[in-house]
Amino acid sequence: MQSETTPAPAGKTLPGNEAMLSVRNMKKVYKTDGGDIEAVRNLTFDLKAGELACLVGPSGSGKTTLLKCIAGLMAPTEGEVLLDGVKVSGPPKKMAVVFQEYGRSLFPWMRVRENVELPLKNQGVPKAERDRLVDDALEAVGLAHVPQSYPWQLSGGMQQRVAIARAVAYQPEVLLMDEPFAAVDAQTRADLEDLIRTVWRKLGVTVLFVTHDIDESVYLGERVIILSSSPTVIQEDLTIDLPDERDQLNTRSLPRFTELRHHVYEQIQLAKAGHRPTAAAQAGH
Amino acid sequence: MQSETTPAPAGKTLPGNEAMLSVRNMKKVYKTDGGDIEAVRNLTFDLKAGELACLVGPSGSGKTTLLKCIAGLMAPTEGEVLLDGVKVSGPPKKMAVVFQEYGRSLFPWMRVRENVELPLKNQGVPKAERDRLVDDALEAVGLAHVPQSYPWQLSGGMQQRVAIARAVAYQPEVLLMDEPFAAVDAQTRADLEDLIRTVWRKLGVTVLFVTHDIDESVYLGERVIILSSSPTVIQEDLTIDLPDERDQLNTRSLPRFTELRHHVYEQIQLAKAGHRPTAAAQAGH
Amino acid sequence: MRFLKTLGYVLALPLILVAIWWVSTLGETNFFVPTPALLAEAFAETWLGDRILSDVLPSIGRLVVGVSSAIIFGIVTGLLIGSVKWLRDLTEPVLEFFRAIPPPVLVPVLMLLMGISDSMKVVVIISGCIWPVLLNTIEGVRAIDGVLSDSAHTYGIQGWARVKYLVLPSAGPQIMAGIRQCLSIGLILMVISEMFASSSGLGFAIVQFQRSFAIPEMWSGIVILGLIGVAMSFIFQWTERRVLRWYHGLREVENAI
Amino acid sequence: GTSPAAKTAGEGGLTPIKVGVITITDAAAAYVGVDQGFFEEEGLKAELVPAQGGAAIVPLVVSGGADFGFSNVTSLIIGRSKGLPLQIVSAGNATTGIEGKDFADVLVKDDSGIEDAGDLVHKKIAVNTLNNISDTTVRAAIEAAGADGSNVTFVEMPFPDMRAALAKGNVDAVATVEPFRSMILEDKTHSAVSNYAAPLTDLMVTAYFTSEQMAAQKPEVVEAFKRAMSKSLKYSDEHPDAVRKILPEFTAMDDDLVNRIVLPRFPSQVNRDSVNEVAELALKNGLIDKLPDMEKFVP
Amino acid sequence: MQPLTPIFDRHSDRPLADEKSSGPLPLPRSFPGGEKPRPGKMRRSKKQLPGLAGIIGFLLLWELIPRVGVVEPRFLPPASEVIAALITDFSLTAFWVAVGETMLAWAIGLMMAIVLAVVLGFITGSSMVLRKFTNSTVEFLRPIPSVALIPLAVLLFGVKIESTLMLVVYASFWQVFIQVLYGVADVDNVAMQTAKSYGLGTMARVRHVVFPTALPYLMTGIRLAASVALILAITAELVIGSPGLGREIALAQSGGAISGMYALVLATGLIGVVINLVMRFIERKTLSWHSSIRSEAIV
Ligand SMILES: Nc1ncnc2c1ncn2[C@@H]1O[C@H](COP(=O)(O)OP(=O)(O)OP(=O)(O)O)[C@@H](O)[C@H]1O
Ligand SMILES: Nc1ncnc2c1ncn2[C@@H]1O[C@H](COP(=O)(O)OP(=O)(O)OP(=O)(O)O)[C@@H](O)[C@H]1O
Ligand SMILES: O=C([O-])O
Ligand SMILES: [Mg+2]
Ligand SMILES: [Mg+2]
Repeated sequence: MQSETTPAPAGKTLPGNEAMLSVRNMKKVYKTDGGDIEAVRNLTFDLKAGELACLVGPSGSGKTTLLKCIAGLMAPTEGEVLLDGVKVSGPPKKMAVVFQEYGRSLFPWMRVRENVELPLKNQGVPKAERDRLVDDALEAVGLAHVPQSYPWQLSGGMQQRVAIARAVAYQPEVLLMDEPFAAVDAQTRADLEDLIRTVWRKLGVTVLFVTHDIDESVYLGERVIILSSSPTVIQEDLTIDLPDERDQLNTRSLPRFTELRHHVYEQIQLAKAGHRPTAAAQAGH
Repeated sequence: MQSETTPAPAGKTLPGNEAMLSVRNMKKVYKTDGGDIEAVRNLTFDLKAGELACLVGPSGSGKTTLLKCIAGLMAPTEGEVLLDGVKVSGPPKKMAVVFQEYGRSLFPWMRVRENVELPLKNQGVPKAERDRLVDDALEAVGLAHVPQSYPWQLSGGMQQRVAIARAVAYQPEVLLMDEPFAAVDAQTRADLEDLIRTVWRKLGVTVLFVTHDIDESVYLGERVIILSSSPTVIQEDLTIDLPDERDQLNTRSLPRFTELRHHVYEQIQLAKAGHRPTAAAQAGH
Repeated sequence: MRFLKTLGYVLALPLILVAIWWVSTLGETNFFVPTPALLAEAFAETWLGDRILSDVLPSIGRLVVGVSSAIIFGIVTGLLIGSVKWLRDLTEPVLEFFRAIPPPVLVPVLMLLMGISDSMKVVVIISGCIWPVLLNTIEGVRAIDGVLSDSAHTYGIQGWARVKYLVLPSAGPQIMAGIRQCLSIGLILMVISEMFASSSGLGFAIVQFQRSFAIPEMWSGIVILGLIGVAMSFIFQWTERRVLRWYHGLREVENAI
Repeated sequence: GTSPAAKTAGEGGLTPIKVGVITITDAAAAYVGVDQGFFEEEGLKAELVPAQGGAAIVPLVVSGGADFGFSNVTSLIIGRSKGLPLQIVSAGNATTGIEGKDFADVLVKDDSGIEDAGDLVHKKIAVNTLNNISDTTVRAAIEAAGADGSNVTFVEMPFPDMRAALAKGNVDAVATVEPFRSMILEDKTHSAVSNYAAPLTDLMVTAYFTSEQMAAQKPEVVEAFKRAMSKSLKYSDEHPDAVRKILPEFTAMDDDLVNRIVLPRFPSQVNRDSVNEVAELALKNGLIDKLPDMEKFVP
Repeated sequence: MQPLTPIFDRHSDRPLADEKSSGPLPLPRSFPGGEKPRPGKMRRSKKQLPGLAGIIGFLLLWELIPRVGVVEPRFLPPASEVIAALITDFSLTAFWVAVGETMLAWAIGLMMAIVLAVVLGFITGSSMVLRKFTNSTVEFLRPIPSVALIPLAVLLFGVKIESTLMLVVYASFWQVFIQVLYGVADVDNVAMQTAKSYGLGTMARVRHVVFPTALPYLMTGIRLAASVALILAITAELVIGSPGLGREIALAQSGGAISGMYALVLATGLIGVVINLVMRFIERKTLSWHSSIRSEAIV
């Protein structure tokens, strides 16, 4: 069903049951009174269990759309999303999402602590453990001092960190994050990047991380999936062959880091300029 | 009225009537049921007409608070804000603000075009000129193709660009922007940075620009005001002595650019670590 | 097809309820609870004649005037009271006082002040059905998002422009909830207003039937009330879908699962 | 439903009964009867349940929520003709029959130029219930005066509101009863006609009633009630002071008013002729389609 | 004989000890525990000042209307006279008994209506299909006046509090129900999606997301229902004749006690004002997070 000018764009796929998360020929069309909007044309890629992948792409390229489909909050128009081989048809268990609209994703009627605690409480996690998890998460995002504030009494960056703390405390198996550090300062951002990598390594969680910061995508991910502009296909699925141990100073000064970030930057510029990949132009570089 | 451990921290001030915007000993305390929160302790600085200053500081340091006080949306607890020598006691004329919570600052019942057009219409700008201004602004932020969408049909980054377009089309004399590029991709961000500089130079508008991106603050500003962590004072008021003509490739590769960004980075790290400036440590470096 | 589906939704539950009613009145007969057949017969006899002109139409006329005045007056006052804090503090106790006065004791006072006239009846209708609009408007105005309000403020959108572009649309959903309540309360008060000093009208007829033990006729009058209620509400919901198009779009996208 | 009266005899072997009454002068005899112990003499323990008119009392009696009720005769005739199983068991009250000295009057302002029933043509008259005893008798009175009874406008208005309506000129005349009659007469008003006394003879205005079911199931209780009421009515008729004494207990009249009002008569027997006459008037005015079966209605 | 509580017998006043000085209707304290320092109290009482001014203005207007002769004082007595009558009422046990009866019917009826409406409203509101399915029936039933249901109520329950309750519940149910429907529809998508993605089940979502969102609508609904319930409680007493303030009003009217009647109406309005104060207090506690409350706290 592909038009001839846009060949099947695909990210890396895995054989059989190795994939934790599979996105297969996903297409999403929004129906509006002004006509249909084809946000995502065709996406196919797999994530194996415990992988940390970053998703980059121009503004409006369908990253949020993709995340919502994976989270089972929206049904794709065509194609499917499989989690552990099972088709996603509603929010799966043990998945945490940090939404781009962090402000609206916090419950204004709950205090910071209650916001972070709610999913755990809902899961029936015993009080003592819950307290520990919540305290640790708030500590980790640097908000141990405001547990009794309401979200709307916090600055933008603080609100965003509450949303991150909630996801981290939940100890999910799959973690979807939509530009989770957009509102925090550079130093906090660096700290949070390291937090995510620590959590990822400790819990073995599968992470899909949307970011606009190219350095961040390269620093964080084992893989960077670059989306074309809308209607979206995969521009490139890039493996980040940096050492597993990363730290802000050394990793970022590696020549390979600079190479990779240049490559990503170029691809995004291409994507923005409307360039679309050919069927052949797949896989690593 | 200063405590002895925190000497009067002050940014650059100007004599007499040279200042367009003066912030004088501004203090802001939020009253909550859990006690008072001293967000801003003491801020003093001037902006001269047509200046472009960037404001950086740790998350929660009171940048948004400061902007709201300048915009006349909140009264400072102590001290005052003067605009053209007149004390600000309500939103001044010809001031545009891009809010950090961009999603909530757009009118969901108006289409994109109507959102951008509204302030102009309200000002009584004639239809023809209004159309031109709106078209230009939407074109400039790359949203010429969605004038008939509602804001909630747009992606996060697109919404943010609508808010920017609204501010630009308004042709204000003073422009306050609170992390206006947080939700857009790297390439778009670069384009928007250049847009702001172009608008600034063309209209001679006075700009105060909050950002977390250190490179951005150095690239954009003639001055970078660095805030300490809360309760906030000015950590440093830094003049950016880069050439006036800037472009993304050349300016960013100047050695002086790298020096400056390093300096800002260090200062923010100090600020985050809780270090506070001494009275002496003022002015350029 | 879509029309049939809508029709199904509209008729299904009423038909089920009528069936239940029919079955449960099969055996015994209670004077005060007629059978569906008896009611249908009474309905046809009573209303499918010149009563439509003499009783129903004048009542509907007063109803329309009363309800529209209440809506307009409620929104305007609500906007004022909702936006001006001191005005709210000043007026709230007095309004609450009036809200608690039952129409049957208010009517004689109004009769004193206004005499026996159609306008008195209209005032009775207004006096009862303005409250949901007023309260909902006040609360809707108070609930405006802070960031949105700040945006309007900084762009110098004030006064009437603020009302038109910010306050009304933002409070729209809540105002609509109030209007919806207002319609049915207006209908109830139309009946009550005709219980005093009148000699015609739908409410008058219902009360007369009740007093003269014409029970099937009385219920048939109530059925008319219900049908008017349904008709008004459908017109209202149709309008609402258009006025609040953005709102329904905003709330309903992405509810695919 | 079955009334508890037959089965459960209260303390002292008394059968409890409930009587739905309206708290107006007309129902005074029942209160006097309870006060004087006439019901206990007949083995009944009567509880008077105050209610606000026929809309509440008739369903109350029909459903067995009360054993007996008090209502105006016209309403009972209408109910009966619509198929309600109502039976009159006792008189309630009746007109004094004396023009200008009855408990009901059509009052007009002194300066209205209305002097008698004939002058009421083309006028607007307030009655407390339309299509009932007041408007039919007023119309009959107008016709008796040789004028066109169909040429008046009646509007419905609660008794308490009539005084103000007349004073303000909202209506030309008010068909009122005691104690409102006495209050309105304090203003510059006079009677155009005593509508209960004039057009009909010896009008029985109200009656006590029960349901056919009750009458069939517990004839002995009904008989006892009839006897007790008969005694109460007779006593009340003969002892107006006892009536005046009891009125403040169930109405809000003050002593002065109580002493000024004109009391109705309390006939101890049901006046079947009057019932007939009222029924015919109702038929003539289109309130009912056919006359009730008097044998069953007033056995 | 059951105590025939007429309009609390003015002749045998039994003043309640210190009723006036202790304040019969204590205003709610706006802060819990009352241990907040004086400034808080000062601010609170200062906040009530404009409201007091509004009331005084209204009373002045009321005083003037009869005094300058817009209406005659005997039909609408000046405020001072009515207040005097009300103060007399305050010292009567029967008044408080009547208030108690009315408030009991009000409280039980309102509670039942709220619980029913909240449960049914949340169920109906959360399902598009259910909402469409019930729409026409709901719209048909809503405009049916409670007063038209009186015969049915009396038939089912007699002249008892249950009848009043049925009318109260029927009328106030819809106020809450419709508000809940709109409130449920107001849920923010992102908040809802957050709850879904964190595995909150239907009940948990209702409790943690839908309910708080609908709460402001619900509060408005409850405030509307509270006064409708009061109105219906009093109207039902007025029309059916069951005990309470409404019956006292009817009695006062029929006894021509105009000031007494208005005193009771004034009492009714005051109850409404007190109910609102309580509602506002609850609102400040439960909606402190809502922009309607917090925006005022900041300014
Ligand atoms: N509710 C909606 N109705 C209609 N169109 C929509 C809706 N949501 C998103 N879109 C469109 O789908 C496209 C992709 O949007 P999406 O939010 O997924 O982008 P994104 O990659 O997350 O962008 P950003 O980086 O700016 O957040 C955009 O063109 C947007 O206009
Ligand atoms: N409405 C409020 N009530 C109470 N405290 C508040 C309120 N708004 C802000 N604060 C507090 O004031 C401080 C400064 O907040 P502000 O939003 O100005 O920070 P910011 O510099 O804009 O941070 P960010 O970069 O994260 O947006 C924070 O500690 C915050 O918790
Ligand atoms: O339902 C009412 O009768 O108000
Ligand atoms: Mg997005
Ligand atoms: Mg901020």
